[in-house]
Amino acid sequence: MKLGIMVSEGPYQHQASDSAYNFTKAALEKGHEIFRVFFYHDGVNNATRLTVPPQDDRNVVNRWSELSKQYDLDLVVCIAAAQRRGLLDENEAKRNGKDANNIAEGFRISGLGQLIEAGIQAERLVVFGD
Amino acid sequence: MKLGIMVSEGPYQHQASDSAYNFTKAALEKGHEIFRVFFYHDGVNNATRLTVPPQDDRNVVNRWSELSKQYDLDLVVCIAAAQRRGLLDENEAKRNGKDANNIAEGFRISGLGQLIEAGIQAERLVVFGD
Amino acid sequence: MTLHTVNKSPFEANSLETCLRLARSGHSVLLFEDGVYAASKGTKFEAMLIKAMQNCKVHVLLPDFEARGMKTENLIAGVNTVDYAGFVDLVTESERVQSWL
Amino acid sequence: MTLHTVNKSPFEANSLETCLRLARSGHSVLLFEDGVYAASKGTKFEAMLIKAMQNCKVHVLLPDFEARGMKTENLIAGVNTVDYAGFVDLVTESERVQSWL
Amino acid sequence: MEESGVIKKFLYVNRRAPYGSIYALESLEVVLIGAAFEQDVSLAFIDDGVYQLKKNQATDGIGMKNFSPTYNALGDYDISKIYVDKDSLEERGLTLDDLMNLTWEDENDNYAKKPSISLVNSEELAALMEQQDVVLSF
Amino acid sequence: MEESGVIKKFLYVNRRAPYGSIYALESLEVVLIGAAFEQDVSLAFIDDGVYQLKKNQATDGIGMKNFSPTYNALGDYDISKIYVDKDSLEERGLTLDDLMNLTWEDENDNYAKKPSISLVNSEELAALMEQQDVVLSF
Repeated sequence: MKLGIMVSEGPYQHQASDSAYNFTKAALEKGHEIFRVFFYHDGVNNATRLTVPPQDDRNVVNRWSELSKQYDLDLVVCIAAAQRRGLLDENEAKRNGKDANNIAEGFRISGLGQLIEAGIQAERLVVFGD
Repeated sequence: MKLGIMVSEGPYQHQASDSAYNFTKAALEKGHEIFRVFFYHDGVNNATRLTVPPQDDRNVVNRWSELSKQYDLDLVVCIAAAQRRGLLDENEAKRNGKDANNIAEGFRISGLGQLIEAGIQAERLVVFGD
Repeated sequence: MTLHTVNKSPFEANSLETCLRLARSGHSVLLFEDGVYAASKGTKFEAMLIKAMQNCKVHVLLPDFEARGMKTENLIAGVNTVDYAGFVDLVTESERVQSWL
Repeated sequence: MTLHTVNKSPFEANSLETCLRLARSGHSVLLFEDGVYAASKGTKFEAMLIKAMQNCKVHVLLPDFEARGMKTENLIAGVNTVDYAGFVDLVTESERVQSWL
Repeated sequence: MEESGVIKKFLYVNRRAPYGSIYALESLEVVLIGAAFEQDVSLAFIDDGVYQLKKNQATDGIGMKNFSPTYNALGDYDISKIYVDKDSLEERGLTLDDLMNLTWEDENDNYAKKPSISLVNSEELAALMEQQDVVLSF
Repeated sequence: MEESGVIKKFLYVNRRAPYGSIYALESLEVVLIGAAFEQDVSLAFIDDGVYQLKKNQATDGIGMKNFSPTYNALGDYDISKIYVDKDSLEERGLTLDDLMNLTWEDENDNYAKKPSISLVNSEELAALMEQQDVVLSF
């Protein structure tokens, strides 16, 4: 079945991103298709490549990047939410006159329409948040 | 009177940072001393210079930077919380092999001891969070 | 059939209460994250959950329950346990998922 | 004297309830952010707040109350209003501040 | 406008107060963007979510943008199905008169202005939810 | 160890369950760092905070680090005043036996192991809070 996922909280502060990851991985391993994972609200903070979690803890960001690579997963970060919170890719940094960007591999920045499209295209949409 | 402030949530998602800012500004305008503002948990996200909030909204990060400049305010970001969440200064980026940093003007990264010190040195400590 | 997911402790937030008010007979409720506490025996919400189970099927995400120091013997009788794969099955078997954040 | 601050709606979270259970006679309670809803007339928590006011002084941060569409006429009688400067005064006049997050 | 060929029933569920957190505002942003997709959209306001529709919001004192006027624009986006949970409203000591007067223009009735908000009881709300294809929670 | 000359009474108030959010873990990190400052430290566990001390936490299934063993180390940091709200514990159907057996060694009593956890009622907890100089809430 074709599933869509929305993640509304950032890494570490709340379990939402962990739950979404564990759910997504289980769905993929069962052979389901994940149409898209959409990161909204503080969820956009899952997409920063600048995290340095403690050695003995999970790396939330890398886990998403690796899952994306393994399954060709579409990880979309909401542009409006990302701008508010300081999550930029190279283009966005340039466009907004910022001297750095921080997006991690496997994530792309796009509009809210991508969430609606996920709602339309996926057979089920699951929201993970606080 | 000498006050200490702790901010536990990031910009925009919760009102905590707004409340802390309005409180801190009011205290300074009344002539009180702010010993330190300590950013912990997701509060570290207040210190990113990469935010691009909508034109018609407040700029949470810049407001803190400007208040810091105006009143020589000590804005301290917890290093452990910052590493988990991807908030780095130039030194931290180098030390951790990261190719970018994102800290805003007026903030500095330091240890949790700075929070305890604020508790000891300040006559009142006020926590703003979710 | 709707799958309702609840991730908040019933002690901390009103999500479970509203969920149970608006869930219809035959629906499923999955308790996960801090929501799993509602599935444990002896809490002040036990009666509320048992009453809800007359109409709804209640599931608990066992990994979250165990993380919080509880075992299947601490579960209210009749609560079904699932792992993440079982969570996925609940989603695909339902017509829609409603998250009570 | 302790200043207790509550920033959560009493409908959503249990912070106010626990705060009032543990606040002592003569303490102050400041409602701000979503906590201000507890200060408005006619809610199901009105009686709880009125009872608390027999022992504690209750304040509301007016800017937060007004942001949420309410005016002083919507306040439960006896609730004091403060602005941010008044919030600062409450802090400096108290011996300690306890935030009920 | 985007063409997709599919029309699904979308329900946006709002259960948080405004300003204390950003969910109300960012939910509204999704609704407005989503309107271009011409889906069958409903909004539900439950628990503290009903406070989002409160009249007379005035945010000057907190330095945040008052986004409540945007709810008035929903009618222009053909979003006319706004359901408010009656129980939640009553627990809060509020009535329909305390909420903004949201309307839409019925093009099949000479563009008459009609109220967008319907008060619903638990049973009606539960029935409404069960008709949805997609439920987005904020 | 840092020298400051001042000894203040610090109370750490924990009201959240572990794992669902990071507050429990990051609160513990402050307590451990703070121990070096030789202040007069107490910990209070109220509401869902009592769940932080639950025995038998096993996090393999959720892929998160089980940090509950760290509470056992508190005694080694001379943190021996751990107050658990009795009402909160009872509402959750728990007793002292469900919590980890946290101890400290009393150097004035031949290093005898003594329990760190005290069950307190509302009145005792309120009195304790009123003795504090600094209250940190998580």
